[in-house]
Amino acid sequence: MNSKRPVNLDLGKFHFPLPAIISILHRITGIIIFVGIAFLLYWLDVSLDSEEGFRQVSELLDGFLAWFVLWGIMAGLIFHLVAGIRHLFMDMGIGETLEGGRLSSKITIGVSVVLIILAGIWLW
Amino acid sequence: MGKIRTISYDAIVVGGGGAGMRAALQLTETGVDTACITKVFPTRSHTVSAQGGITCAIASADPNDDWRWHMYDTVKGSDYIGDQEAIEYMCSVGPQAVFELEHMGLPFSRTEQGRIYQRPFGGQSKDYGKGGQAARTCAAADRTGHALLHTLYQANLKGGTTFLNEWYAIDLVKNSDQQVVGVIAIEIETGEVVYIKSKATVLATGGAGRIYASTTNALINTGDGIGMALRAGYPVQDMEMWQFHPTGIYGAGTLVTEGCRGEGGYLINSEGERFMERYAPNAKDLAGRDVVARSMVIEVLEGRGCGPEKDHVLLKLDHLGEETLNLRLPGIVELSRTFAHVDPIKDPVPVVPTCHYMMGGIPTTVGGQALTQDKEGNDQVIDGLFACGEAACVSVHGANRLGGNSLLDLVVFGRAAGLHIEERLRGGYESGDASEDDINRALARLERLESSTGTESVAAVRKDLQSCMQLYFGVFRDGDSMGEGLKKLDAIGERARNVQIGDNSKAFNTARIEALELDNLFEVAYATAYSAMERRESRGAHARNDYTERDDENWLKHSVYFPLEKRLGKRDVNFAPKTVDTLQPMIRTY
Amino acid sequence: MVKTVTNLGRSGVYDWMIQRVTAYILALYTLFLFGFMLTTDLSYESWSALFGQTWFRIFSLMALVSIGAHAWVGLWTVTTDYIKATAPRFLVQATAGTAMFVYVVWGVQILWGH
Amino acid sequence: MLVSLYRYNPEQDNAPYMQDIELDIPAGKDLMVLDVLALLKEKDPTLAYRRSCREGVCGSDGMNMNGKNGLGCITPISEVVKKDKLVIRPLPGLPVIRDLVVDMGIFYEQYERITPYLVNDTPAPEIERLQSPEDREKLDGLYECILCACCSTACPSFWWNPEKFVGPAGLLQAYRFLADSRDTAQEERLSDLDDPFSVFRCRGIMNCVAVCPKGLNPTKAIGHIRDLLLQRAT
Repeated sequence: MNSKRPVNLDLGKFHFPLPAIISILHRITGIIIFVGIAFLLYWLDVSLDSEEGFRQVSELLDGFLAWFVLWGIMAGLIFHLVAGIRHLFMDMGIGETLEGGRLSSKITIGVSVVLIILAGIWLW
Repeated sequence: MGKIRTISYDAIVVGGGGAGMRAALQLTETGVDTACITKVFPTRSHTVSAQGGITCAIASADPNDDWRWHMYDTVKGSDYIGDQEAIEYMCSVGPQAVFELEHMGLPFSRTEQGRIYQRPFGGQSKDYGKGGQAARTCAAADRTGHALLHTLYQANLKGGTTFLNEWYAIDLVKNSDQQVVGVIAIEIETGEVVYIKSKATVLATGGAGRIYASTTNALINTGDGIGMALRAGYPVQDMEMWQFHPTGIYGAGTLVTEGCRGEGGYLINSEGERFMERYAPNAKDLAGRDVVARSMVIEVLEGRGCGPEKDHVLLKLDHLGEETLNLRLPGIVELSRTFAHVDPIKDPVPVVPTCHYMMGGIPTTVGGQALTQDKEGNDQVIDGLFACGEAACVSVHGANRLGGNSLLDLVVFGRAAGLHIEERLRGGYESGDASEDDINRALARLERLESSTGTESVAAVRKDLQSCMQLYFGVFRDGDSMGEGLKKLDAIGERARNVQIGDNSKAFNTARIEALELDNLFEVAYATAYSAMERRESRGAHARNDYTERDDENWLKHSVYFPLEKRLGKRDVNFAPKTVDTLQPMIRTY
Repeated sequence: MVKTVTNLGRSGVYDWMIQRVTAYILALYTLFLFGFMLTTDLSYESWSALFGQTWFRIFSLMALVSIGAHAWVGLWTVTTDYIKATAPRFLVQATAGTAMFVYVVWGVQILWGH
Repeated sequence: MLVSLYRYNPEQDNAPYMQDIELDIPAGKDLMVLDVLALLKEKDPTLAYRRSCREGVCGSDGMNMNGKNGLGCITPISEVVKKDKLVIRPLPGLPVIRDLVVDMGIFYEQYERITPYLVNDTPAPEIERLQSPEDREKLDGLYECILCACCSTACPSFWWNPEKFVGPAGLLQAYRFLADSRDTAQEERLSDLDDPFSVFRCRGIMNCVAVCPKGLNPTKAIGHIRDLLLQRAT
């Protein structure tokens, strides 16, 4: 007799509804932002140091890599913010039905995508 | 099989449905060391499927309601072979038992006054049949059984009952003093076989609707307690009396509560006619279940059935309105959509009479004490053995049970069995020990099965058994065809003794359990067939084409089937209630 | 009742409240900054003027402390969900905690140091 | 139709595996998944699964069908089968005893933890305790739970913290008693739940709502519990 029982937790085999995907993205973006804070603080430090520093940061952001890092952090921030607002609505009892939850998930994705694209254009 | 482990309790209850858990609760609360042995987790028991309610004169819908009226209805419904002392007990103690359930937390529906909501059910009257339709069935929407079963489980958790969940009792252990001293059971998860020793063994294993091909019963309703009693040589009573519920969903067999008709639904045939007006001018769709089921079959036989096969009738509910349906019958709306592909808010539901309830069972006293007969035909108690609920035949349902009386039966007599056993144990009742031989005798069946070299498959034999019962022992019965059916059953029995499990592993071996259940199904089916053949009259649910009349001269009796001699005896019906006058048999019309 | 020592508050409600209150602060701060950057012609002058005002320094510090609390509750939840062995979980939590401390001190230095 | 079944027998297998079986479905019939399992068991009696009422009220046959939890007995194959393939796995996150049979112990323990019975220390009246239809209505959507575990085993928070997070089913029942006008133990019930795990692990992803075969909404119930906890704390 095999005493160690297996557990069916093969995550790839399960169907995850949209609200679940929102939730995991909320987590991931949260971690991205937490790491990103280091960059933001560094850039803030330099930009406030002097006019020269401010120019350095501005020029730096013209480069693709820094642009990409900043855009990534911004994207995470935007998504985390929008999904967070969805959470706050749910706390008030809005969107706690199955349909409501699905609808608000779609809205969250839609609004985030639009804002993230706009942020990318703006940063460029 | 060698020596097996022994576990001891003062009392064991076999079965974790409504009756079993009510008995266990009573015992545990009074300090008796009790274990409830249940083959499925308790809330998965068939009580969970009960829908309409629990009938009881709590005087909510009608402040003048009287338990004696309920008693009158029940005696009449039983076609006069219900024991009047037991019915008196049930109807008079009922309100207390129902209030106890409410105090435990059962979420009954409510009236504007805050009292328990009661709805009309079939066969209910006021003032001994003279005051018109009564509304006496206490309901939790149409999920009363679910609410009741969960409440009882919760109460047992509170009380601290020991549950042996997913343990399957195989057979009774009987010692040389003819005392029942426990059961042999198998822990399904591990496959370990254990002797569970007890001073009092309560069989609360429910019904056996699975002997029929079309039934409202759960897949687990295989008559395990009846099988155990029969194999131990004990008789069973009124086994020919099987209730066919008028409204099982056509094709699927799932139950549609009588509460639908109580709330104002009615049956129509292919011509759109409300045909029950012809068969029961007064009660119409709320006549006794046997009457309604027979009327439906006659409609179909006379060519007024619905659908392409003209083999069912329709239950009309849409006129009740969406709001009432969603408030009072939400479960029915759900079930109809799932199993009939019909939305009852818009369309009528296709229904057929479907095997629903076993009125017969192990004969017992009001206190659940199991009975047999001595050579002179006198009642004799079986030491250590008790029964309650559908497995028992107290008998409060006689030849036909009224809707809503089964839930009342199981709480009242589950409780009564608990009270009675506790009293006996407190009085110092001790039973003897079982010898190794006694235990081995109870193990014999399992050993035979394990070493079987047979070739029959359990599923195939079971299917043939169910078809045979459906065909020859259904709503209408006939001597010749039952004779044929009995012969077929003999052959099926031969095959049942020759099955191959196809799986000898230990852990959660459901094939083994199903093979053991098949034996019980066969025992019940055979007792049913034999008793049906021998009762030469029509009464209640037992309707014969060759003996169409009720025969009070010869058959105002319980039938008692003795398995060892294969003989049908008779037992007197109790006509001696303690506080009211005897209700004399009358012609039964609705 | 489940007892833990590494969560921020004494209870679930407390943690939950902290996360919500900080969420509002951070949302406001973020929206304000975005708004500022979109409506103002961004230059060193305007930028350092903004960060030169005391109220904005306080607002920024509040945001920074909020990040610490908000992230602690969030990261604590994530680590207790996914890291089941005590030692690595504690290590990650300690690292995150240190980072938060560094962020706050560094932030104070940035805000008042220029 | 191809049926892909999760198989595991602790006496023979070191690890679970998927067994593919080609099965002819009788034409014109939309079988339930449980019927499919019964057909398979007729051919292979070693297949283990739980079942009882076969009408969606007992909660025995919760399983994962093509990635989604549900009751086999009320799930028509037309609803779940994709590309003529039916994948049946045990409920996620619970230890597998055999094939589709999982050990529900921890699920039941969470249920027992929330004091799953009415508490009322005032002397019981002669008749029932009165309750208005409005108060009774508050129990609708709560008491109907059948303990099938579809919700809790679809919940990642329950997967990661089954010993600490009560899970959607347990919390739905916790609220069932908190909402009962006849219950007098609200304070004790709330203080038993006021820790970072029991209630607050719910992230509102509503997997539970998406799979509940009875159409219940544990997320909403959890929201109500949280509101009660907040009221109590502020």
